[in-house]
Amino acid sequence: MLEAIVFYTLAVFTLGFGVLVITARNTVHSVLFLVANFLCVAVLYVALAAEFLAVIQVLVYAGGIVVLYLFVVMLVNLKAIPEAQLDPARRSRLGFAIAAALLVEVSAILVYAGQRAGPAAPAAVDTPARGNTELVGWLLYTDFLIPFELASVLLLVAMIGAILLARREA
Amino acid sequence: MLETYLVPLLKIVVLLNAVLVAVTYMVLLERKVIAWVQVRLGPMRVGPHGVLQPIADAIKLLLKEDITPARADRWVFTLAPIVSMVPALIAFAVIPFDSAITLFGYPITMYVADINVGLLYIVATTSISVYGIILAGYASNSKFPLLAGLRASAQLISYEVAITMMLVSLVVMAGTLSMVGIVRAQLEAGMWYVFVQPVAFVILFIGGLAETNRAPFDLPEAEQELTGGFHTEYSGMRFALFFLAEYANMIVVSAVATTLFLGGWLRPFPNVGALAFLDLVPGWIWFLGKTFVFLYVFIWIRATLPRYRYDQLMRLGWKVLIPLAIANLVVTGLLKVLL
Amino acid sequence: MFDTNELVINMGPQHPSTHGVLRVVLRLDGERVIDANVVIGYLHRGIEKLCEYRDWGQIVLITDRMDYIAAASNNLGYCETVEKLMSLEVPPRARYIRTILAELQRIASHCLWLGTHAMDIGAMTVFLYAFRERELILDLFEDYCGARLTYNAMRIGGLPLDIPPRWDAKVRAFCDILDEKVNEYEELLTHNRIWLERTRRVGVISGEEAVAIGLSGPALRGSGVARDIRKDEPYAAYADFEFDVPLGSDGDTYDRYLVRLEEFRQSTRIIRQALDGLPEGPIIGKVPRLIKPPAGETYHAIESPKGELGYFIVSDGKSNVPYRFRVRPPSFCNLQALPRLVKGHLVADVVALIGSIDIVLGEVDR
Amino acid sequence: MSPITPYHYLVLSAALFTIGVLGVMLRRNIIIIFMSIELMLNAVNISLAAFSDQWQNAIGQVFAIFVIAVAAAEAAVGLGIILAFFRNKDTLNIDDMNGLRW
Repeated sequence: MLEAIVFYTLAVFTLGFGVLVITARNTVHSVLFLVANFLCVAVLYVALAAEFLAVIQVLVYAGGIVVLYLFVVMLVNLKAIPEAQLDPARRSRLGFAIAAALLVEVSAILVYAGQRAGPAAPAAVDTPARGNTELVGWLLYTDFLIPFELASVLLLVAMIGAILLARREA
Repeated sequence: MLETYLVPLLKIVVLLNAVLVAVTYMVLLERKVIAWVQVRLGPMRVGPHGVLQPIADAIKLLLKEDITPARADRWVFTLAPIVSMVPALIAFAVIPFDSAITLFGYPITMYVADINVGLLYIVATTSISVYGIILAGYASNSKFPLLAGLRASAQLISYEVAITMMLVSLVVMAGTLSMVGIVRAQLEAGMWYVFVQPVAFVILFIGGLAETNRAPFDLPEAEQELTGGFHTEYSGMRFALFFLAEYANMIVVSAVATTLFLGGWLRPFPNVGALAFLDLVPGWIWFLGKTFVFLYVFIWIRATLPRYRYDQLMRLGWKVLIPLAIANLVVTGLLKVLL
Repeated sequence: MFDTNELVINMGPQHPSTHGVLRVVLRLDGERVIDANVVIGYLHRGIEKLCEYRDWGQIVLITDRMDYIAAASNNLGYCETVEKLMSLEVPPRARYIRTILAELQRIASHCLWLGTHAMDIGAMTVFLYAFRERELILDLFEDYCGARLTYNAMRIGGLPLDIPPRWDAKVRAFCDILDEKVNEYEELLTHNRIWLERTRRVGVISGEEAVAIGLSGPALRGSGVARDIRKDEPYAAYADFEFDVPLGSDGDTYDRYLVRLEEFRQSTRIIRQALDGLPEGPIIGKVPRLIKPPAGETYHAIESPKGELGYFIVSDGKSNVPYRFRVRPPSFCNLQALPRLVKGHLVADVVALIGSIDIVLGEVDR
Repeated sequence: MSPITPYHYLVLSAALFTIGVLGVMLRRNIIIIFMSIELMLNAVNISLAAFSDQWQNAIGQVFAIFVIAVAAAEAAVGLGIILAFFRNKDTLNIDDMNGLRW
């Protein structure tokens, strides 16, 4: 019962903030709604027993990435820039059509999947770890070590790339 | 029902009120201590030795006109002080003041929650608090606050990296992210981590000064350079919120440092049996005492040191503290594996 | 990263650290100053013109209002200029007391400078310490002439008042206190790493350039130019005393700071010598009832705490007011160096540099 | 009210993803488009976490962490490109982003 209340409230807020992100006139407001959306998603993770993910979501996403967005928005000061469109009507129609098609497709999959029995549960990972954080850490440093290292290389490359791009004169 | 909802709720109410009172009296303490350093008396008029000054200040700030600049972004302008206050308050949820005390025959834990990602939770909440400053700078629609907002965000992000790096080596030592667990680990180890991780302690202390925008890192609100910094355009209660948030953050940093490095509620030298009589003092008093020492040092430093410049601050953060934190982590890891 | 647009900010006229009503228009690239434009005149009272409508004795009072931090130095400069114009002989006792007053003013002015300079860089305790000592000087002046800020302490040809009894002992006691306190300031700042980082290599100006811009006083000596009017063209009783002229080597903010700190010590040295050798005698020379200098013009400069304070006065020999009255204020001339000094530095350095050249707006605007 | 199952989360995820798609399609401001992409990545993360909860297996969360890492890299480079673009063209309209070089 409580779980349902929490879920539906969060779902409403998540989607509401999501809609506000893409409809807000002022880009700074958009960024703020994005933060709110991310925080709601973080709470959803807690409800899904993924505390570590929730904290990382807040720490990295809300506290790091979005601050970067805010920085850029403030730097380019684009409060007054009008959003020109080549052919607004056509593009909107196309956008809504694609989005609707996507929604239908995904719901169809969901409905279809809901009718059949799910696949058998995969065997639980065999680890000595207790607790969510340790479990995730264990997986990252054993089964997923190579992807993990690749991700760190990716971040390094991204960092260098960002510095090069943002430098005044290359 | 009572156990799951009522008791935590009561704890939250008590804690929030205690924090707010502590924060207002922090302001008085700071004024008094700085006054003593500067051979003055400090507030003396309201109540004996000015003890009622915080109440007078609070009333004054509440009654003052609340001005929103004409071309400010109203929503964001209102939101910013709240955004900076809330993270400072919710961080207290995971701080253990004592293990458990017995009250009316009930054993009551002296913390609101002991979550297994406690330390990360605190880092996450502080990372959110940067929004308050950026948004205040942006929403005021004025140049000085904007500059201050940019400064503050850059500063907070840089020092957060150093602090988080440093925390990793501490977690390596303790083997847990839970705040209660870290104190327990210090009890098992038989000594406070400040003796095991002195470098990390220094990094946390310097980083804590920077994270809370305290002197010598108080650039975002450098009165002499940027007038009032990001809260130049704020007045009345909204200004008070920023002010309180700063002091609440100071208390958070001090409490976290106490928990991580000074053994939380443990007495000094918890492994020396000869000092067992110190256990007569309740743990939460030890905790509050250690936190107070930190706060005092914060104030002391503010009264003594000049202010860093923006580029020097950045250099210190990126070129000294972060490499030091990484080196500390490597050494800790090596020792942990080898020993 | 912040170069998407240049930012123009107005520092002042109401800003906590522009020392009055200075307005600096800064063109910023991020935090770096590309250009600075100093706008003055917010405190203009037309003092020079005003003086051309007051008779010679009344002008002393107006000069108080220029550099109100060191009012007695202004008095001294003016009185000596008129005395030069009239070829008046000032009795030695008056000259000695004038020297003591001028040096006390130098200490008071440097105290205020040190306090505000340190405050601008963020060390707020020094501010209160320095003001505590300045307070003692104000007390001494109150004992001497009853005023604490604008003293009207001199007269053409001498002094209006002799020193009160036991005043010299008080001044001696103050000198002892000050020597001790200067060490205290040094303890707080001179070897403080943050202070060094904030002041070293900030606002460097070479000796030649400083001369070319027209800097004077400690700001010039910080660049290593040995120019001190007290030594070069002794006035009052300076020729009788031994003192050193401290010099800097690098011409940065730190050197200017060291020079002024050393001047504290030299000032107490001069004051002690003056008290030791204080001659007996009258305190005012033979001054005609109606002061009416002969026709002619003269320029006379003294070393005020901030630099060369010069008066250029023309008398037509007929009326009892000056024909032309012109002041060369050290603050105004030193302020011209500010745009040159701040270029390329950060916003935070601007306040440090305004403090470092030690201006007082009453004198800049007059 | 029926108990909350992973399907509820999947529906939520799908809806959020659709909002993201709408944002990309409808808005012309490149920063908003970037943020819509972040919304979609989050939608994916919700379903990953839901699967992880369903199977009591942390691999889903590990994936989500990788997604966050990639999102961070994407944001850094993407925003760098946006800044460079803005500096040269003085606009953020994606329709003006039509040259391979400038």
